[in-house]
Amino acid sequence: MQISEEKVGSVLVISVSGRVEMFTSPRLKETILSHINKGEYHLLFDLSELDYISSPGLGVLLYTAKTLQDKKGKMILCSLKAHIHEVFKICGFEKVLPIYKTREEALKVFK
Amino acid sequence: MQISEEKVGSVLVISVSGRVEMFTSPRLKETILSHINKGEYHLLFDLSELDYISSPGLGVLLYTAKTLQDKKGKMILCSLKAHIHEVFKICGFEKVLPIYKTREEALKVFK
Amino acid sequence: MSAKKILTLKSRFEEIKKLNRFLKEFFKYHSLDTRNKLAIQLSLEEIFNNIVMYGYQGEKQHEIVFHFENKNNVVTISIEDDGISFNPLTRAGPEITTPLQDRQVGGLGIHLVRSQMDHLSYQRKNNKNILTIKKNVK
Amino acid sequence: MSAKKILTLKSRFEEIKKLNRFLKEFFKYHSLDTRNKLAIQLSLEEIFNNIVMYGYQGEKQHEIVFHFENKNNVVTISIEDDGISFNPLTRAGPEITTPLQDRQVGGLGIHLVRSQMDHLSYQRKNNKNILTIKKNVK
Ligand SMILES: Nc1ncnc2c1ncn2[C@@H]1O[C@H](COP(=O)(O)OP(=O)(O)O)[C@@H](O)[C@H]1O
Ligand SMILES: Nc1ncnc2c1ncn2[C@@H]1O[C@H](COP(=O)(O)OP(=O)(O)O)[C@@H](O)[C@H]1O
Repeated sequence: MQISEEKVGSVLVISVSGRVEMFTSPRLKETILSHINKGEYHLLFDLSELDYISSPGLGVLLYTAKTLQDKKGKMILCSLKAHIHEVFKICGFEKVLPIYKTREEALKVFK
Repeated sequence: MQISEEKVGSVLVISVSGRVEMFTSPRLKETILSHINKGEYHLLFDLSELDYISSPGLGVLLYTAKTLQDKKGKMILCSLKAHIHEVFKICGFEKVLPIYKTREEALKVFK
Repeated sequence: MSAKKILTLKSRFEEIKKLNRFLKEFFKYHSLDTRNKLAIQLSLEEIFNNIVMYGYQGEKQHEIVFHFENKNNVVTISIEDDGISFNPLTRAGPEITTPLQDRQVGGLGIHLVRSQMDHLSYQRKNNKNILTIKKNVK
Repeated sequence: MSAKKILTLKSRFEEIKKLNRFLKEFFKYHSLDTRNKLAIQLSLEEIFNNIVMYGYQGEKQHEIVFHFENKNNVVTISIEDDGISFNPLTRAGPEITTPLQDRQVGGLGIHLVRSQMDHLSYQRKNNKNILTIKKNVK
């Protein structure tokens, strides 16, 4: 798993690539929470390079979404590979997390 | 939490005293499982000196009961203080774990 | 007799020790009996551990504030945290009547709180969970 | 084409690495596509982690045995463990349609397995849980 961040206007774009599972998801959680604790409440997750995610990783995303909802922030996902999108659908994430095809479309939503 | 063991015929009597909570329950679990792994499938828990138990400790007892049921063993509790008995009732343990007033009565059941 | 006390803990499991020391004093001062002591202590431990585990998912620097009051033989405790929103009153209870074979290990914490307290209320206010529990100690 | 393989892991989370190495070979040999690979790998990870976590509650010296077979474009995997009895087929699914506010974090593992596999069966035999999962990989 690699994580990289980039600020685009008021939005923090977090790109997560590789594999998010039991051993890597704690680092993802810490990274995300440290941004939220610094006041970043507009998060866009660019998942174009995400190859694999299992339930600990899904838990981190759900927890992040809940935390940001509490803080009246916004969280959006974009650019999911088809097989990852499938997993998100199975978990009912589409109902609670907006998912966009491209980074451009997603960024517009924060405007 | 103190744990002490005593063999009475084919029965291993495990006396647990003091407080069983998040920090002490892992030690209780390890002790119990090491006995089961050595082939002790008839366990009597003497809880006459048990003052306090919270959900991690209740989890250990339930897990032990399940393990012994799988192995066709037997697990019985005895001599609970009234306020501890209350907690066990609330958790529905009476339905899955035989509870006896005295050690003598309980030992008879293994015969 | 009325008495108000406040206790603030960090979101770490070890802090339960401070809670226990505090309760020891509180119980002594108000001369509560064994049954009430156990009910209150157990409920607070379950609530606290859940907040640390699920509410903060291991984040250790948050604060959890307990307000204690004993008035007309009712102990009222409110617990405030800024973890993710969680209303324990809306949860379904665990399956406590299932046979052992099919019974899940765990899921007892909130049930223990609800069963042992005489009254619970919850609100989300200023980004905080505020859970108030009451125990009749007459 | 048919091929049978057996993999045995200890009941420790780290052993997942061996499973992943094994699967890499297996997937390559049978040239499965991305979708099927993910479905199988994810299901096995969820099942394995659950066995270690709940079935053995941290006991590390037990063995979990995986039997793999690929026959007529159906991958069949059976997973055997001697942890506490647990039949994942009888569990209610998680609440995946609840609003975010009330949604629980977690509880997705078994649901992921059931949704991604084409067939599941369970039996308890000789003190063992035997879970068999099938995936149509045509
Ligand atoms: N403070 C909290 N914040 C978020 N979720 C919580 C909180 N407390 C409890 N929960 C949720 O409620 C569930 C049930 O809690 P509990 O009854 O204590 O049993 P257990 O912790 O064994 O699951 C937990 O698994 C968790 O999903
Ligand atoms: N192998 C197992 N042995 C015993 N209990 C299990 C096993 N696998 C799963 N469980 C039970 O089923 C529940 C749901 O599992 P799962 O869907 O993976 O979600 P989660 O692990 O997040 O709770 C677990 O909380 C546990 O109580």
